[in-house]
Amino acid sequence: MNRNGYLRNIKDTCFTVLDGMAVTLSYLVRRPTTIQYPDRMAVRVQDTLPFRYRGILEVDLEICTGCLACERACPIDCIVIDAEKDKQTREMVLTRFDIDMAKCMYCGLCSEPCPTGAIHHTPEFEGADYSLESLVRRFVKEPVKAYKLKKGGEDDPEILEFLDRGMRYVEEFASPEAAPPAPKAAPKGPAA
Amino acid sequence: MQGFLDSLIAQGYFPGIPRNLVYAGGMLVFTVIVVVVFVFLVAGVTTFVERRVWARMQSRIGPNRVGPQGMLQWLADAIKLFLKEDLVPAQADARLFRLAPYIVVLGFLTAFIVIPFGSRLIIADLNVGIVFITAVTSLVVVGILMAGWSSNNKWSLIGGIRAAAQIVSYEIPTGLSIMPIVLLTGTLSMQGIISQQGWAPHTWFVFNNPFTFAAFFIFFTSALAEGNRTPFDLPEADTELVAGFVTEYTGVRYLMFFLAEWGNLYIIGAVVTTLFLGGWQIPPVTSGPVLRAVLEFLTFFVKSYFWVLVAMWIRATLPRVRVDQLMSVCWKYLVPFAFANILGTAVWVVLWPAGNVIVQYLMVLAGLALAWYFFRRVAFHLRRARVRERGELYLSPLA
Amino acid sequence: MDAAVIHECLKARFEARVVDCDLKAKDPFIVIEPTAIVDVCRFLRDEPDLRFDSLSNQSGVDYKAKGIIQIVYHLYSYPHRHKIVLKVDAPRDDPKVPTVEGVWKAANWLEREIYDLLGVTFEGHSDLRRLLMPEDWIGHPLRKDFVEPEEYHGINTRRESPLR
Amino acid sequence: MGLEGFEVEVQQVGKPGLETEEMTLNMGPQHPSTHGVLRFVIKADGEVMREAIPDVGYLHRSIEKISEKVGYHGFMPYTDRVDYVAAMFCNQGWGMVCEKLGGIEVPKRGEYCRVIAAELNRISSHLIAVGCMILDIGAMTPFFHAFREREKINDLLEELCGARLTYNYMRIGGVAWDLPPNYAEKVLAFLDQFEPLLDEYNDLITYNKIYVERLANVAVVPAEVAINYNLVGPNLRGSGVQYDVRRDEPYSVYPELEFDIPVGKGEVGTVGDCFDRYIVRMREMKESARILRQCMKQIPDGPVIAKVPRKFKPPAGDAYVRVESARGDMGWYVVSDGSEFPYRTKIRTGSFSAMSIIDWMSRGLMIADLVAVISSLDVIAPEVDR
Repeated sequence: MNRNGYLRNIKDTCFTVLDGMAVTLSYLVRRPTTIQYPDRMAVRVQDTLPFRYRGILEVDLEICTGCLACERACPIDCIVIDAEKDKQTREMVLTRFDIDMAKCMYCGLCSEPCPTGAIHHTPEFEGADYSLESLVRRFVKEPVKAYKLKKGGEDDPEILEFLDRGMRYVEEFASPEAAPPAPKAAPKGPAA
Repeated sequence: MQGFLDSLIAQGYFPGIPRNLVYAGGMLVFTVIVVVVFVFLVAGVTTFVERRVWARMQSRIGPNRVGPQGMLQWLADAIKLFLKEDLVPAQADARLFRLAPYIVVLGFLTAFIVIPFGSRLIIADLNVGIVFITAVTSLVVVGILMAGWSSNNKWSLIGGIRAAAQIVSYEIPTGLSIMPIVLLTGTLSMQGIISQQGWAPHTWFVFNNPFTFAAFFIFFTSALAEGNRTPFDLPEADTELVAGFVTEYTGVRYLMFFLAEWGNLYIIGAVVTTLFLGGWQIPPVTSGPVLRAVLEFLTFFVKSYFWVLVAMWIRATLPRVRVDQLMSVCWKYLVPFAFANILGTAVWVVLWPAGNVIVQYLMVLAGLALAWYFFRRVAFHLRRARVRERGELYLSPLA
Repeated sequence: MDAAVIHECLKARFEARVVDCDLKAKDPFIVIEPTAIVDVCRFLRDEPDLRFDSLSNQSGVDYKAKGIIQIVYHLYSYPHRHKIVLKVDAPRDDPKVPTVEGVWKAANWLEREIYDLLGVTFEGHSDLRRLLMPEDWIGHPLRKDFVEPEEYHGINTRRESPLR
Repeated sequence: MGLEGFEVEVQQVGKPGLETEEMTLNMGPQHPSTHGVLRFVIKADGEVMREAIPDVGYLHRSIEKISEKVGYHGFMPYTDRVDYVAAMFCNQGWGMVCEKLGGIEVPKRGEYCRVIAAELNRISSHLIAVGCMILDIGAMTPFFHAFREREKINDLLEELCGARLTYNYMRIGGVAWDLPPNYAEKVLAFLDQFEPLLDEYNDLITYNKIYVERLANVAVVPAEVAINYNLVGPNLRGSGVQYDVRRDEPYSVYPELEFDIPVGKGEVGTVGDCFDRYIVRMREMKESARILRQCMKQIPDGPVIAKVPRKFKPPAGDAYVRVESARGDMGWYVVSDGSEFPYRTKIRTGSFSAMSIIDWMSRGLMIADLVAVISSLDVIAPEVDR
């Protein structure tokens, strides 16, 4: 190493170290970024999350049509739905709607094909529990009638509330409706 | 200390007890007070302060839950470590493994014997004071090497060997940087060194002449290396050696290593203050002995704790050097300059035995200029990040 | 240089050892005889007009119905910015293909992975060990007839689903 | 251009008569600076390594095998897990390879959404890369500063696609969600705040003498070796090869965007050393910011996803696409047999080749350098193991 290199090393060390320390010192008068989760917050984190946030799954059985689209879409089969036709009234009855939240990977593929937005992600994310069994969410307590989309629109205000929220959720997903006509080479698979 | 005991004996407090025994007993009591109340408190609080200072520099908040503002966090940590299981690895050399932390703690506690907290607050003003400190702090390396070897873990071993090489090497620039001060004062006693400086900055030895100014930086740098602090924290380099020589330690023994590390930090600050920054010297504001002692103690404490903060600040900023660079910094840069400082100071003492006041004022100005440049940079960084416009200015140290 | 020209080059040089090609596929490929693959690769790498200096990808596909395991080489040339795909068919019951590690170092790990997951032996490979699976694993998971063992060192590989 | 002449000489241990022993060190699987879970078997002579053999597979989740079972749509969330630090690129790679197989054209706005998401993700991934690299070298503060900025990007991506890490944003034929309202302003506000910070990082650490000394001339990879080992992305560019899939094998809307490709110039040492790989990442963040600004200006209106049947059955055949991920050229090879499940998927990732070169690079370096090498290559273990 020549003499200049030797002296330059000393000079560089002094100045770069000083400059680095100036940056760190300047942080003493800046506001810390971190927040005091969970107890010392002005607003709950859940309330600040965006609408699209994919938290723990929730099912509004009031508007579930029992179409099984979510069960089919789930890549890890963590949704199990049992729906059977009532022989007398000829209506679909849901006897079971279970979601294994331990297995769920929060991908959102189930809520995408849902026609009414019955299955949707909530902003709730604090799901820790002591056993795997308790992470299974069983929505059907006793068999319920599946919802049927009415031709002239929903009139029951109680269900309308759910449906409004559900449809807003569904509309959030991009749809190819306005898309240009599908290109010629598109595969001809049977659409579900 | 001795005078105080003499007066007690004169008042007849210790009838029939030999004078030397009274001295020894008094010394012991005082030492215990110093150690328990002061050292543990300082080392403990330092861990808390370090975490908070670090946190703010990293735009975090830091510990703020235990006690007001989290001030008792260090106590909670210590209690937790006391309650933890004291593990000795099966393959370890158990005796050495158990002994090592005591030697480390011994090394740093002994150093407190000669730390001058005030004009009369010193356990023993040894006439070889400063050499005594360099000698006993070297005990730490024995303990670290022991810990590294006895853990029977390769990471620990590498850490221990690194520590040995590092501390032994950096003893040399440290020792050499003390020499200019010894040349100026002609004494090794800590109180002797302080008494030759005044309360005004231009009388401090750091501003005495350009050589002591340089010696100050060399001393601080190599003292950091001796204390295994960033950027020289190779022995416990957590991203390379997991935790170096403390990898296998748990509980109380782990605590002891870190007690020593943070205690050492304070010793570095105290020695720097003694040698270069006028020690406990205060302006003649009062003649009351008690008030004076308190002021002296506070002055000394603030000065020395400032350097503890600087060490934290450095640790928050700098990356770690590599082991070969560590050696080349020591032998190629620090040692030659330390020698040059001795020669320069020797010439200086011959030319101006009583010191050159003009140069002293100039050196103070140089120091101020450095600080001014530095704060300009701080302001620049704040401006560039548009801290004020973004409303991110936050001056309170509280969380 | 497009795939047809590259095919011409290879055909002229290696004649019958270039078995087949499909230049109209999405990624035009040339099928090479297994024994010729190293020569072909070295030729492709060193020929100044071709200069395929990088092995972008190498993978194996198990065609169980056809009884072959196909090794697919995706080559790319940084100087000429062109690409070609080579394919080599090896019999499924005893797949052996010469290694191209000597041509591109990148093949070292790619071939180890194929050996690990598909059980293709690369002859002349310097360090043919399992890469991803444990060294004592039995079977090659990406083969179509691979059945996951019930347990591994006493660890059950199944998890009882609480939904069933 | 084989590798003749690039062999690294490692000195023999010990002198005759003085018995020394080579030390075998096991670095990992639990070690603070093995990014993810991986293990190195280090043969060392004191501080100097003679070789460091990577042992991977601890994070093997058989993602390629899973793809053969879950179908084309269902595999998209799994691609998030290939490289969880930069999941957008895996999403994009899978989307692109399926579109190539099925001959689907993505609407323009969809492509822009993809680029916006991907470039945001590139910045956040590079922030982790440089932050962890600095942390491994021993400075802690820049790491937190990098993560602070990354959190802001996570917030932006969360608003875009509802997740912070495993985005599952893209679909075959486009993206799942259009940009939320006022997204452009938010992104631009972030960029305005972020770009000066890059200079601050430079002042804080990049040109710090200790940091430079730790990285300059360490683990030099010449361009020939880099290409032969198939190093890609910032690692390849660090070796001075000006190559970027986005420009040289254009895909998506990158031809419409203007950006530079930073390469290592050896400004403090040799071309291809650790510092070059680091500085390339720092500069790429600036370029990504530039791309984002253009995207926000140019993004057209229209749909963001093409019509793709729910049971997607591409015609039989195979396709290979390359995506410039944060860790470089990521290759997706998919074989279709005409059914609704992929017949075979192969993901060739940037970290895979980066990991395979570590053995070559590490010879003769010090143990402390290995840490710098791993982090300068930005190796993400799950991407190696898949």
